[in-house]
Amino acid sequence: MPIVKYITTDQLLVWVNALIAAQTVYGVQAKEQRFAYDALADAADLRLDFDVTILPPKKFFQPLVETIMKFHVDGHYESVTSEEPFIIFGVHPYDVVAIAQMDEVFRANYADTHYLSRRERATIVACDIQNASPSMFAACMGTATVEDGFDILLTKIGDGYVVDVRTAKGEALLVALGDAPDADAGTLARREQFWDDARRFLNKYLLKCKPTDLPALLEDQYEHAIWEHNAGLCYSCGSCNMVCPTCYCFDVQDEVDWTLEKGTRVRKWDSCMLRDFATVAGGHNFRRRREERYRHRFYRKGQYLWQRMGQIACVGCGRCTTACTAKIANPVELYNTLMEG
Amino acid sequence: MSKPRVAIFDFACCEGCQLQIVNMEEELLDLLTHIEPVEWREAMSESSERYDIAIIEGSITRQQDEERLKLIRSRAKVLIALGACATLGGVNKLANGFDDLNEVKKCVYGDAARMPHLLTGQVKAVSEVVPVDYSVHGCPINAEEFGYVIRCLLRGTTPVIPNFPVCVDCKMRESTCRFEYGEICLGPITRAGCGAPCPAAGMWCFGCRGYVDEPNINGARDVMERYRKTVDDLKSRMALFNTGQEQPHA
Amino acid sequence: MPEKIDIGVHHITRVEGHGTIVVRATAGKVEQVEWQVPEAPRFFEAMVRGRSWEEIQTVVSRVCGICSVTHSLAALKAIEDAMDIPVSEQTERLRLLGLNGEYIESHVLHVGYLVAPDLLGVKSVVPLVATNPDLVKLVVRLHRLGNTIMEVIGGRRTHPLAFKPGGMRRIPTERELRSLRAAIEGALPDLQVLAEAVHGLAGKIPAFERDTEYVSLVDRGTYTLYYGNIGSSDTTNTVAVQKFKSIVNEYVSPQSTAKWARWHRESYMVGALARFNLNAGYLLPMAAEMARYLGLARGCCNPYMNSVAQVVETVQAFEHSLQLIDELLTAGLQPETARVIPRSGWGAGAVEAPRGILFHSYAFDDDGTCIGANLTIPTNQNHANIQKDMEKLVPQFLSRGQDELRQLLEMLVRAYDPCISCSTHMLDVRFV
Amino acid sequence: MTESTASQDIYLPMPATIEESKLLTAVDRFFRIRLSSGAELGHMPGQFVEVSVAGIGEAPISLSSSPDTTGVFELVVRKIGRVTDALHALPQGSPVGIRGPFGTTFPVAEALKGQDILVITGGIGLVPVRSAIQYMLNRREDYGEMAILYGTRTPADRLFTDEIEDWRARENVTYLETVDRGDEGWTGNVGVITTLLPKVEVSPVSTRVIICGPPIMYKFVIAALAARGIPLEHIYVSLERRMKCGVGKCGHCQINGYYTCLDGPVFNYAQLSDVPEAI
Ligand SMILES: Cc1cc2nc3c(=O)[nH]c(=O)nc-3n(C[C@H](O)[C@H](O)[C@H](O)COP(=O)(O)OP(=O)(O)OC[C@H]3O[C@@H](n4cnc5c(N)ncnc54)[C@H](O)[C@@H]3O)c2cc1C
Ligand code: SF4
Ligand code: SF4
Ligand code: SF4
Repeated sequence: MPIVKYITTDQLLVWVNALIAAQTVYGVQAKEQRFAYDALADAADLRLDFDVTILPPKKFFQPLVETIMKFHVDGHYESVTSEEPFIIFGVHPYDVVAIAQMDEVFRANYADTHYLSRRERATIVACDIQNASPSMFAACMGTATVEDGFDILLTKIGDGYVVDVRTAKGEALLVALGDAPDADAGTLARREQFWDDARRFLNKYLLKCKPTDLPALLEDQYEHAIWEHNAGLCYSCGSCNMVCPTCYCFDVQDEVDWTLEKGTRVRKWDSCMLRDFATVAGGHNFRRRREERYRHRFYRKGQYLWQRMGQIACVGCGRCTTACTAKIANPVELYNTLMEG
Repeated sequence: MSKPRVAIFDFACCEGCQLQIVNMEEELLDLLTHIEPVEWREAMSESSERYDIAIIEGSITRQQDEERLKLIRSRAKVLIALGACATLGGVNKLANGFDDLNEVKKCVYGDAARMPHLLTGQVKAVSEVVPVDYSVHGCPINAEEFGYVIRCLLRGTTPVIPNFPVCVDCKMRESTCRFEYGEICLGPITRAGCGAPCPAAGMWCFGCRGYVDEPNINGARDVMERYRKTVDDLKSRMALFNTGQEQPHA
Repeated sequence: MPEKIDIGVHHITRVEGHGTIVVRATAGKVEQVEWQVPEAPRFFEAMVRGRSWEEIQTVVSRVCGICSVTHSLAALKAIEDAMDIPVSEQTERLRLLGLNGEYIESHVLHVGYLVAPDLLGVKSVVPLVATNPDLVKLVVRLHRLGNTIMEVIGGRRTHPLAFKPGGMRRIPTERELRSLRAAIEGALPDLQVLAEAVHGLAGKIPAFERDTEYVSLVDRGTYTLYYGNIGSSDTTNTVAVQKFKSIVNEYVSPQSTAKWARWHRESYMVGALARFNLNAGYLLPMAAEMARYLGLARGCCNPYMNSVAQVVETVQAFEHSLQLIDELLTAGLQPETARVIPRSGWGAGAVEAPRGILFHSYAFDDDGTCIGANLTIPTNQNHANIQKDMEKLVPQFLSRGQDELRQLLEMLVRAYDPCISCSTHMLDVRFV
Repeated sequence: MTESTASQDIYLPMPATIEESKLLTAVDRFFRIRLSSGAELGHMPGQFVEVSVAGIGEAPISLSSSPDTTGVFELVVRKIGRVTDALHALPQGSPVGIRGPFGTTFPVAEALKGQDILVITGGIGLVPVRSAIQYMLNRREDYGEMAILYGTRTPADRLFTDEIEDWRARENVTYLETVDRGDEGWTGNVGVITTLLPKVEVSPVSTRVIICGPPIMYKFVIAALAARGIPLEHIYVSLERRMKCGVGKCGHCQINGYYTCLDGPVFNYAQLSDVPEAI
């Protein structure tokens, strides 16, 4: 039986503080003029009215720099995985969709225990979008609302929140909430209305086709002039990849400590836009030209991953659009241009 | 295997990069278990002409310094350029922009400008005088990176120094982009590895680690226009640390 | 009495930058005593010309890695003076906190890494790692704390980033300040250990005195590093910072090649001992107690005691930092919103660097482009005084022989904590 | 997509020992490696392993020995970067880490069976195909005509010179080789590898081709084969890309929509003919 409660904002604060007292809670907080996930020390710092975070919640499952094993130069290796449970508070629907996609990537073929152990230990408290990010097109991508992939979903209705609990992990958090009434039919109807609006209006840019049309669209546009034109402005700075919730490329490096005998193997976020991403020893670069890298990113989002797993690897958060100083990363503008032929 | 003998030499600079070596704190003690420091004027009284690794801080400003550097190179098996002054010429290279160096000297030193020790030529990076084996970038250097480079050296392997822009580090730190504040930032064309402390502290990147390979200066021009800045603004920014680098192309 | 003394210390070690000592004596007769500074010139005053007011601090911070906070702040004060830019109390507290971080870092480095080997009879800190590991680790801990303060406030350990004319580019969060406070408090017991260590070595400090004029900032009722006018131990009158040139009277002496600074006498001393002699009455309680414990009293004119004054100031910096953090937290952190509109003007700023009073002055044109600059560095102001000390010291200790004399002279220079890389402005130096 | 339920860390290398290490050329070194567990690696020709040198890193290296060689497996490593330098410097008996085998195989047990085989290989490209050649020679009767074309830059770059003589001596194998530049002792063919092609007979129906060599080689060889009527689906190529994981996660080895580590390194060329980044 699904549990759907309604709580006041004050109750929310008390609840979150109770959770913080019990375990690690990451939540959305203001960072300069933007928002970022960070460990919550006080519920008052939680900003569920955020538009978008600088980095996606992916960083908790695939940390920016992650130790995956320890070694000794005598040839001994030992796997390092995280065992700590944690809660992420305030995940927007498009990021919920992205997380589900990452789950698939890291589970497929060879299961990645590092990602999956973090993922299994996480409780995701999703939160419907109160403010649209400056470049968002989630409604176009069908990610403005979400049906599953989270443990709890919060929706702000009136002065309080509907707390929709979907999993046993979610229920476990309710203990700290104490008594709260079930959401009444009127509130639930208002939530339906909110979702309806979100699905229609949560766009700052309008994609002129359905997301599922993208693979076919790209099929014919490999030589389009836009690739070279835009790439002429591209810094190959990788910002668009770094902020993307569905990018997961990584680099792996060994680092020895001062014993010079022991050390760690770490993986770090990498980016296919960077010049040397496909360069092999000896210097041959399989994607030497800027436009090759620039094009690769859009094809990977709109076609390649679709071919592999039937999902478009773009959830419409608009992060790349904002992050790109050259203003050439906006997927909507790019795909719309391709559509013009 | 006996410990490699290491000597640290300073030329024209603020000695802030040596300070970062001290700033390794406990790690400096670890480092000392693997090397034998034989000369480090700022920290010890001994000196030596026998060393395996020479670490050079500072830019080369005078003929006598060039000679000294060449001598050091001839004695060292490995030579490391430490910090922007050594790798690029650093802020010191601003002096090369002066039309008339004598005027400059007068402006600073008055009539004493003719003194022999003030006989300076063009400011040079270390690699403009002798071959450099490893560069530790930055103004100042990043102590962690220095430690990493030294450990690679002690292990006999080549360090992996990033060849991608500072924006990568900056995004990892979740700093708000300086361009969003209408400021020109050199991050997109500057080599990462510093951890982008500057944007994180609210300052634009001023390019102290030098350009990445193939920086897209044309792209930068277009961005300047968008933010109502001129290419001159950009050039002036780049001049601070990068006068020494050949004009990059797209 | 040794027949012949011939000391030529080319590039004295364990100091910042390059300096040379030359002493010659035959049969008890001193023929030459010279303190020379052959540093490669760097032209900062010319380098900032033509650069924007926004960039000055970034450039001049590079005068000296170890005083980078001080140089940044002196530049900011001068720019703010030139353009009449107001600064919030919060910004000033944060600046002072960063400055205290630099004091801890610099003083601990100087006393722990550079002076201590002399007192313990070794040539560097390296052998102490094996012989006195606890002492070395203590020094490392305190040193790191100074760095941490600078990192939290300035954005990194050297060449701070967060300071800007009129405010802060970034202010630390309350959480950061709280954990900084905890770290400083946690290190207080270390200060006690340090005090005992210094106390134990005090007997090794050479007994040498020379009546000296001391110069530092004075600001009634505080142990000031940042506010106030220029004061002297020779007078109760003070001079406004804008008139700094009138106290730094440079002159050429026939005995030496370095240009000297004088105010009321042939030379004066700046630095920790100068500040102590002028402002000791306003030390915070723990620092005052430390001075008593280490036997440092106002009126001390033994330059070797400068290192002891630095230890006292280290304690002061701890106390003052705690006080500043409490004030910041009590007031509550406010966003810094000040916007600066550049304009033409001339201004000067003074800040007490760990090694003495530092003056910067700049002139700007209408759009804030720098058209003139002057940096007057503490070490430059001390050169004449070092020379005068040597002149008194050499005859007094000549009988001790070449090696001991040489050691005493090196220790003397080191006691001043000279930062010769700072000396962008050195004049008339003969290269030997 | 298949789901794996293995709880094993896919990045954790298996301990192994270098049993033998010897130089084949100035830059190529042969390694015979044994897993410490005593288990068989269990690979098929064309697959690769990730070789770890603790403290330096990992590199993908092709398996060069046939699975018929049991207890150990063989690699050939060209000294060209951090990991490969370190491997060259390791003395015999040193530990290394092994992950794998990974990737697709030359279809020696399926599509190649009963067909005429033409192997075209250049430089270090011989390393992975040697595994296939050994496998097929051990089952010579399973295949039709068999020809091996091998090109290197100079005679000094030739790998496995003893084994080559064995192939040359065999009556049931046509072995031809060429060098870009000869030396005093060289009496053989000089010229690029395509100059050897006219010397072998091929059949659009029964010939199956295996190609592995430097990136530049593929285009010319495939064009020449196409000109002789070989259908694309009868060509198998082994490709190389930068790799960081070997298991389809790190993204480095992508060739348009393909992952070299999962969908390759051995591809049927028909898969790739309209994949712009392939060759
Ligand atoms: C499927 C496959 C099979 C291979 N088989 C062999 C072989 O049998 N013998 C052989 O000598 N070489 C082989 N290579 C190439 C070999 O992997 C590289 O030469 C090696 O990775 C270089 O690593 P390095 O650390 O020495 O060089 P560095 O330049 O220091 O490279 C650093 C890292 O970049 C990546 N990288 C660099 N070059 C390559 C490359 N060419 N391919 C993949 N990743 C690269 C690796 O992760 C490497 O660790 C193969 C490559 C692939 C993809
Ligand atoms: S598209 Fe924009 S964000 Fe992405 S690499 Fe190019 S310049 Fe950087
Ligand atoms: S602030 Fe600078 S370094 Fe950071 S993302 Fe923006 S342009 Fe790049
Ligand atoms: S952000 Fe730029 S200026 Fe700052 S340390 Fe890094 S490279 Fe240097």
